[in-house]
Amino acid sequence: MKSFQQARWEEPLLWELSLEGRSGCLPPVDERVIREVGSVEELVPDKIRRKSSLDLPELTENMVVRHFVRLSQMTFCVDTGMYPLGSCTMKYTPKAAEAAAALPGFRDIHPLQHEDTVQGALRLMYELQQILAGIAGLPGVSLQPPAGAAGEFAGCLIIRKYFEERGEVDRRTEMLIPDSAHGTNPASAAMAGFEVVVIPSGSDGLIDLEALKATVSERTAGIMLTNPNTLGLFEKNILDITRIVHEVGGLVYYDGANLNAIMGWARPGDMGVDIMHFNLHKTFGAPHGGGGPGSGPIAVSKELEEYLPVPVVAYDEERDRYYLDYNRPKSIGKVHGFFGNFPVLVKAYVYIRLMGRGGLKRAAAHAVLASNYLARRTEVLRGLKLSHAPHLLRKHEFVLTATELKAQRGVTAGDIAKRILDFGLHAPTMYFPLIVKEALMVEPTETEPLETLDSYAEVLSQIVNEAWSSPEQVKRAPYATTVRRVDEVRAARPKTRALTWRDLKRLKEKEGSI
Amino acid sequence: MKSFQQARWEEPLLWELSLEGRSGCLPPVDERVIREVGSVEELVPDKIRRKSSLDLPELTENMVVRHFVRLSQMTFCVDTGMYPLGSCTMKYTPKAAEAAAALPGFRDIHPLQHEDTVQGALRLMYELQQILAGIAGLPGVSLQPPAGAAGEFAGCLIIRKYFEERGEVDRRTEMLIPDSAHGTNPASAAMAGFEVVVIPSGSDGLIDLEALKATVSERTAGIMLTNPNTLGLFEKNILDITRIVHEVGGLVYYDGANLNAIMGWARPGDMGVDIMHFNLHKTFGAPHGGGGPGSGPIAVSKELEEYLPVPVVAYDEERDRYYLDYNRPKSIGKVHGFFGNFPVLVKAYVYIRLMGRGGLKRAAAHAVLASNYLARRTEVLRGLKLSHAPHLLRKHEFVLTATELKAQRGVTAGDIAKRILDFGLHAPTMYFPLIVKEALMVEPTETEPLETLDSYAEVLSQIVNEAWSSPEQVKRAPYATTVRRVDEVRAARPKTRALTWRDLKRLKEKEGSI
Amino acid sequence: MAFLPNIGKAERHMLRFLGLEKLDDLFEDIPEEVRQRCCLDQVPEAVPEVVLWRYLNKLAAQNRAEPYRRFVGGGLYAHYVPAAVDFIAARTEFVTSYTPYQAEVSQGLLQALFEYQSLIAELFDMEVVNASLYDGATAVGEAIRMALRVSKRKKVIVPKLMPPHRRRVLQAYTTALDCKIVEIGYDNRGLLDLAELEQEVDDATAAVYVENPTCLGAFEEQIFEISDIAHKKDALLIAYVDPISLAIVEPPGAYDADIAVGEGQPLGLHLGFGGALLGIFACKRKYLMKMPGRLIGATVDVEGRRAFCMTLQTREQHIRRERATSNICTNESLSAITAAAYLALLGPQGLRRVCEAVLANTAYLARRLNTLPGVTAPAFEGVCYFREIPARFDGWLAREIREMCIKRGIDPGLDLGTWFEGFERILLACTTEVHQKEDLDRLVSVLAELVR
Amino acid sequence: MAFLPNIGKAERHMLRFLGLEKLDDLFEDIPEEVRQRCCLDQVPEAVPEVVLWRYLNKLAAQNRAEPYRRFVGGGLYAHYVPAAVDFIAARTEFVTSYTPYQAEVSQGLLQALFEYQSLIAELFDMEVVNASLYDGATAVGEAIRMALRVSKRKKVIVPKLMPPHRRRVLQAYTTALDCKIVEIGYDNRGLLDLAELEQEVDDATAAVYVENPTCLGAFEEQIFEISDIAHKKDALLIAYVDPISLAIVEPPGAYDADIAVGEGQPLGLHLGFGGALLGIFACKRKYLMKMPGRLIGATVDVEGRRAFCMTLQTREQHIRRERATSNICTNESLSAITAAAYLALLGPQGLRRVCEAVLANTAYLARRLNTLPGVTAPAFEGVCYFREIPARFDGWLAREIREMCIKRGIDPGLDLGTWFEGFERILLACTTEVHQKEDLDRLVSVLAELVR
Ligand SMILES: Cc1ncc(COP(=O)(O)O)c(C=O)c1O
Ligand SMILES: Cc1ncc(COP(=O)(O)O)c(C=O)c1O
Repeated sequence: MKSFQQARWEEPLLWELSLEGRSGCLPPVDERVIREVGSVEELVPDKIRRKSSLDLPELTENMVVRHFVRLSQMTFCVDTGMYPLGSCTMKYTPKAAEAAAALPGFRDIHPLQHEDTVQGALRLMYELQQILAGIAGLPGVSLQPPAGAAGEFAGCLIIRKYFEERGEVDRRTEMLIPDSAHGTNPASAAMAGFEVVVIPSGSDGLIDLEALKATVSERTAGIMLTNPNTLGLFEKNILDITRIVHEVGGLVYYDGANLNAIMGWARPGDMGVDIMHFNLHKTFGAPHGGGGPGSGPIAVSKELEEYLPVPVVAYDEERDRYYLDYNRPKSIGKVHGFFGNFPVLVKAYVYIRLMGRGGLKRAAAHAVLASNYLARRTEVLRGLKLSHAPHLLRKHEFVLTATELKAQRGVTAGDIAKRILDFGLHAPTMYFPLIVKEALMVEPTETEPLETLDSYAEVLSQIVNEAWSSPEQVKRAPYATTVRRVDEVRAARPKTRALTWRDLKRLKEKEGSI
Repeated sequence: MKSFQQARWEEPLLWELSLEGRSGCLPPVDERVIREVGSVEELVPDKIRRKSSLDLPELTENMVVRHFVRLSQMTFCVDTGMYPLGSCTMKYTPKAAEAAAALPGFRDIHPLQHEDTVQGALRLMYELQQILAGIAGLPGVSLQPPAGAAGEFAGCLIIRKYFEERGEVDRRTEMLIPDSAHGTNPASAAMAGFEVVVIPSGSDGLIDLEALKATVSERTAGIMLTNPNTLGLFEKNILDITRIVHEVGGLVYYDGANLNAIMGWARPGDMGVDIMHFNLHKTFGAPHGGGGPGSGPIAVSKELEEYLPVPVVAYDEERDRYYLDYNRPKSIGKVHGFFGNFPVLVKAYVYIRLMGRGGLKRAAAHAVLASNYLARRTEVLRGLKLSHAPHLLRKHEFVLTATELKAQRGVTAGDIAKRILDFGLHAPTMYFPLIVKEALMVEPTETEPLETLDSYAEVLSQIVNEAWSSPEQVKRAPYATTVRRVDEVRAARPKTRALTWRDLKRLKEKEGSI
Repeated sequence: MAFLPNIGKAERHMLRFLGLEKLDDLFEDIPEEVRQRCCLDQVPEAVPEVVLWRYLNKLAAQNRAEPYRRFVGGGLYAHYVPAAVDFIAARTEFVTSYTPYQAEVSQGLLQALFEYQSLIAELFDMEVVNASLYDGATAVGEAIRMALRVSKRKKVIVPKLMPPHRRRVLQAYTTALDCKIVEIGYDNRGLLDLAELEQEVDDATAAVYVENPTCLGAFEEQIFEISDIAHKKDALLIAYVDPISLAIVEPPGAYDADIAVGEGQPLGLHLGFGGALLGIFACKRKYLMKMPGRLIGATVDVEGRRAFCMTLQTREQHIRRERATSNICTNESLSAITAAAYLALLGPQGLRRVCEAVLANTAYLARRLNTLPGVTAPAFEGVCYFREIPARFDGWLAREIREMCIKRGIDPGLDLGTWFEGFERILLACTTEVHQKEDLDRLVSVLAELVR
Repeated sequence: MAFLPNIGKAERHMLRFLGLEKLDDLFEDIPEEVRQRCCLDQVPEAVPEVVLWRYLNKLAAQNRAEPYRRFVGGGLYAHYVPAAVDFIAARTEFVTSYTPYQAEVSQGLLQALFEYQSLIAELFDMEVVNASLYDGATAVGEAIRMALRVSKRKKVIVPKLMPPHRRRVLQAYTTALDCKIVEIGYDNRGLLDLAELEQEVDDATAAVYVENPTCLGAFEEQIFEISDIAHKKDALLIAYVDPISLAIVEPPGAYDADIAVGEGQPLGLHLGFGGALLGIFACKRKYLMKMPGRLIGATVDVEGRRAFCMTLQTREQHIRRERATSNICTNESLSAITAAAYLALLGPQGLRRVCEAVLANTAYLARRLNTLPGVTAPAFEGVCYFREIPARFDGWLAREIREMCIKRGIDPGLDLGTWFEGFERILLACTTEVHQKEDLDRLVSVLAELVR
């Protein structure tokens, strides 16, 4: 086992580094202009001029840079180690994608500048629309949603609009969502005004067809599902599922978060899906940015195309010119102030072009291969087991349950996760999907080398041994991280809660420093 | 005292990560071209085609990136903490300088492409020549030397040439060098064919005028000195020194490594210096790159200008055109294949323009201020003292000696240096200059905030206390670093020496892994 | 296959381990007919990086990216991004990590986000700030949804002068809600018509939403009065503000805003063709549990060291699901860190200098434009403009002016006719500190040639 | 004062602590007259970053940086630098650290340099490699100095066809030595004249220095014979080789070179107007103690963990001073790390592919050029060219051709008349894998128009 230790700098907060008079950047003020127009005091009416002091920290460039470099070293990331966070597809981002997004010609253009002056950007977007349509097997694409959840929301609004146009909106109130679904699915459906109806999974982890049949009705607006589902299992009855929903007049929404498992091998459009979103920051190698920006383009069937958010990037063949098509009277409007997270689009575009058709397909296969390999290597560990249908192939991810360890030794999935951190590896997603107790959801992705998968398995094996022989060792983990186990309760308790430097100062005055 | 721990990844060597068939980048080969011209086998005669296998590691991009990111986190740098390496001026580099050097217009131009197509680059170099001339107080500048030592060598060749032109080269064989000088000075002089004559320092750490007078003669080619010297003391008799050397017909070379102490306050040219080099990577904020690239431009008096290396960047006012002047028949030739480390020139240029005249002067003052502040705060620590003339002001650096600690407790300067590492700070330069026993040479630079200087002093104070009370604690340091104290003897011993992966493999086979 | 380490030997090993023969065997659970139909013809074959790079550069070169001859604002602004900010935003540890679910290995990210929340709290003078929403427009949508939730009322008041790109997002965010959005007109200064507002605000009013500066660039000088009008009826005041401007004008906290939102892009983010923005969301502490988005809190670890973690997650979708305060999951963390780096770098002095430069440039541009024959700038008078100046052209449509300028290599600003009926003659020009006097003079002289 | 944290309060505090009043007091040890004379008029006043950035972009835009219409080589080559290499080379930990004097906190840097040494050892098939010299030219200088030292002889043999920019460095490096440099001519293939060589190599010969490929781009096919000739007289063989080419041609170790040097720039370094190059220096183990430059060795720490450190420093100037093997101190570490990253990224397959592409492009360009009326390409026949092709123009001077091409936006290569007398009609064109067939065709068609 390799000895790992994360960096620890005990870095103060910005204000604790501040000293009056410092500044890291003083933009120029043109005296010639000031002379002509007057000073701030003359220009801004007293009434609205800021009275309170502006307590921002005062630092020089060197101090700011050092501060953030130190913070960065205390942040685990894909570029430092395996990050098998289930459902998140933490794959490697090509550095060419980063470089491309930083080209001034992409980075420094304004979304409202004249269309003639952004033809290259529009072309890239247009090409990406075409490519995504091809991968989805659905013809209409909007790149606008800035994340998966935003794609879901846009999708739900489209479903709503579709029924509105049919005069059925007041009747089609129910959105069916499997119990294994990601939380954004019900949340998005609710935001779009639907009532969430939960579809239970069968013991095999798949949607229970009978339950589904019993639930669909003329109130059904649609179903939201991801496939493979969050257990990593492919809904083999997908054609039945989509047929059942379609038969009652509902639409099928596909949560593309798990597309990495099947891209190039199966297209949602071919499964009967009417509308879907992509997570470019998962499937298409755009980085996750510590939580974002992401990008959640949607693809829809021909029938739903007219409802897409405005603008859509279009191409005028005659004039060989790309343009933003706002002239879409049935559009649901907008789900982002502009055209979505363009730099993420650039990154995904680069990723796709570098991988190519064959590469994407191979990537999906390798994601599935890695997942099954690691599943088989770890399900055998004493006290862990695969959550559902252990005989089935997994797709890109799998879920272990640690119920036995919990019952026998009091070691929870959370404890195991924390202990994993001690080995320079990131933990799996914990406690999701909600239908699995003591869940550890592992998604290795195709970019992890076999050797790392092996060491992950070995680490897990060691931890399980520890859990049986000296459970406290696991329960007190982690040890080798920047800080040791963090007190989340204290963070949430009203009395000790501190969400800003101001809060923290107040608390410090009250009860001494933290 | 802040708790610090450096990252530790136990990162394998590249070969230990390799697996057959992997590649991180496969450039294209145009089949159309191959079809026309034939394959490698057809193009390269068998006789010279490589026969031995090429045992480079096989990795993917993600693996390579992760490897080097991990290595980077195990590397202390200015952007992570105070780095008061005496004589090295480890100041902060403006990020704008890095960004400027990465502009494709600077980064991707070829030194031999047509002059008409590099006017911007030539202009920048020309401006920098002018600026450096101004700072030196010497009119002729060559930007060519790729480091300080290369500047020294070029300078010595110029001195040689100067005497050659006067027919004195066979007689002027001696280069006078103070005993406190940096090792590059004698080495460069020797490379240029001079015999090194050491000038002893007086008890006040300054050049002993009497000794100097006794040494100069008609054999004296010149003197090489830095001022302030490596003890951080200004040679207050500098005008006498230069006069004495000039009187016997010798030239004065100024090692600009310590220019950060006086820039804007005094110019070498005004001290009687005939020729000097700059260390752009020290004084002018260019980064040190883990050991280089640096840049060591030289400046010379009017008299020596014709000997400068070729080409010099010149400006044709009439045609408003910059050009490379190779037409300099008395030039010493070249000390670099092209024009020196251009990207470093760009960085230094940016630094100088951002700081401006006033900023440079203030920077020097603050470097001196920080040095004296820290000197005064640490010389009082029991067992440490200032090396020479404790009553004198220091300039940008100062040298402590730990002889007492060594004598009393066996704790050496090296031990203290190692222990400093445990606090997230870099050690001073150790055992230099050679004239100070148990030397710790501290150069805080102007870019360290007062708060950091204070904590440096506190850390040193704690260490000194430890040294007295529990010397082993210090002698076994460091503890919080990626690895603990490294066995340098083993590295050097022929039997255990491993300078390459091949060596290491051989050793491993012999005696088990390291 | 630069990103697939398990080709060849490793692939074979793993397949063998699983008792499989080929990669296809991994997909047997997909219905045959679905697999057969799958075709990737619309995806091009792989391109080597060197070739793709050239193509990307070609595309990039087809965009006009320099800000010096562009005077376009409309909610996003070309401020100078210091190199140190780009440097920090590019640290791969921030770029390639995800939501800090494991606090112990993500302290750096968490601290940076905590600092972001803290910096915005200072700048806005508000009690709590979340760790980012997608952008300013969706922040408005969330704010109004939250106000409706909090107040349990159904009417929302917004200015008629609200840019359509933001207004349409708001529309989408409220599509499914049983609420009424009432638009309030503007007075002859382009500010909110107070009389109309007084009339509309009633006991059913959930919130009054106001923009400051207005989308025409004017500071809303009546902001204190508006706040009073709203609060008199217990309606919430939602203020959409420009973060940069808060170095010189009163922050939302000063006029007792209940929720304050804004677009954080000006704080060190590149325009990015309108992407990777930063939805700022702040509110009063009393609404904490109702607010959307992620929150980072300070705490300690088991050894008593200061530490940070995500907190109050019970508001969020992964726990509360359909009853969550929002569906947001992936947010704009990297943008938040970038903004934190920008604010830390500039500090109060630097930020104030940006404001000074912007104010001065704006005033200067207005003056110069106003000297042109048939041009009135600002088109609405008597208020203080920040960055943007509406200029009315008597003899021309703004669209025509813009087209003619584009031909001369200059983008003079937005044609407000595309935003508001009746504004067809108004051009909205925009300037920041990146423009030097000469740039403004050039714009004016190009326009002078056109209108003379 | 973005980089000076101790202004204001801190400055006052420190001055007070030192009992001083003002900054000037810190410089009282400088003679009054020197201080008085100091004037910084030639240094401009500070410029804000936003303004300077604009100026820098203007300067950068005045340089033609795209490689597609440039066919210039001469020792540095525009290979494609993968983005991952740039990324690694920009890690600030590598950029802002210095020589790893404290091994314990510099393990990453040390390991990277050790890997560089190891990679070059494999590529060159040589026993020891130092951690970099300034560039290929100074590496030649050092190699020849070392050979003179090792052999205690005084004659050095070099090819007449050696680019002046390298030749002049060699000249400078040997200026002060009592040695004789003899130039050997070339045969009708442009390769070393073996007969002449045989004649010149004698018992006084310290070293035979040979370039492979030659500076005209041809592989030195007689390299084994040359090695024999040198070794027969116990002269050292010094080979200057192109690192990229070693994926397909015999490495210096194969022909028993005693010292092998080269320019490492093609290994992932940008051209940088010829800066931040990489002097590769390798030799036989028996010469270890005589070699210049820094060396990194593997070892263990007190706990037995693998560790790295600088070693055999007694050869270096900071210890051995005037008797050091070289004066080099600051070297090109970052370039070495960059090259290591490049080699690790491409691996044997990738590197071979680069070679294939280069070889093919070179051969293709030669063929096409040769079809032009009055053009002979290669100007010397019968050997294999790599990247560079000398093309002779019957009716034109190379200088004229180049000037005409420049006017058409293309830089066709070097005018060899500036290098060698009698080569005035020879243009040295250069291509790498960044050129696509269309680029080569364009060059040829531009030339075709000129010479027709
Ligand atoms: C299965 C699933 N669906 C939806 C989402 C939501 O995507 P985003 O975070 O981009 O909004 C996620 C992301 O975590 C997910 O894992
Ligand atoms: C005083 C002094 N002189 C000369 C040099 C040599 O400079 P460089 O390392 O750039 O060759 C140094 C650098 O370490 C130095 O400190």
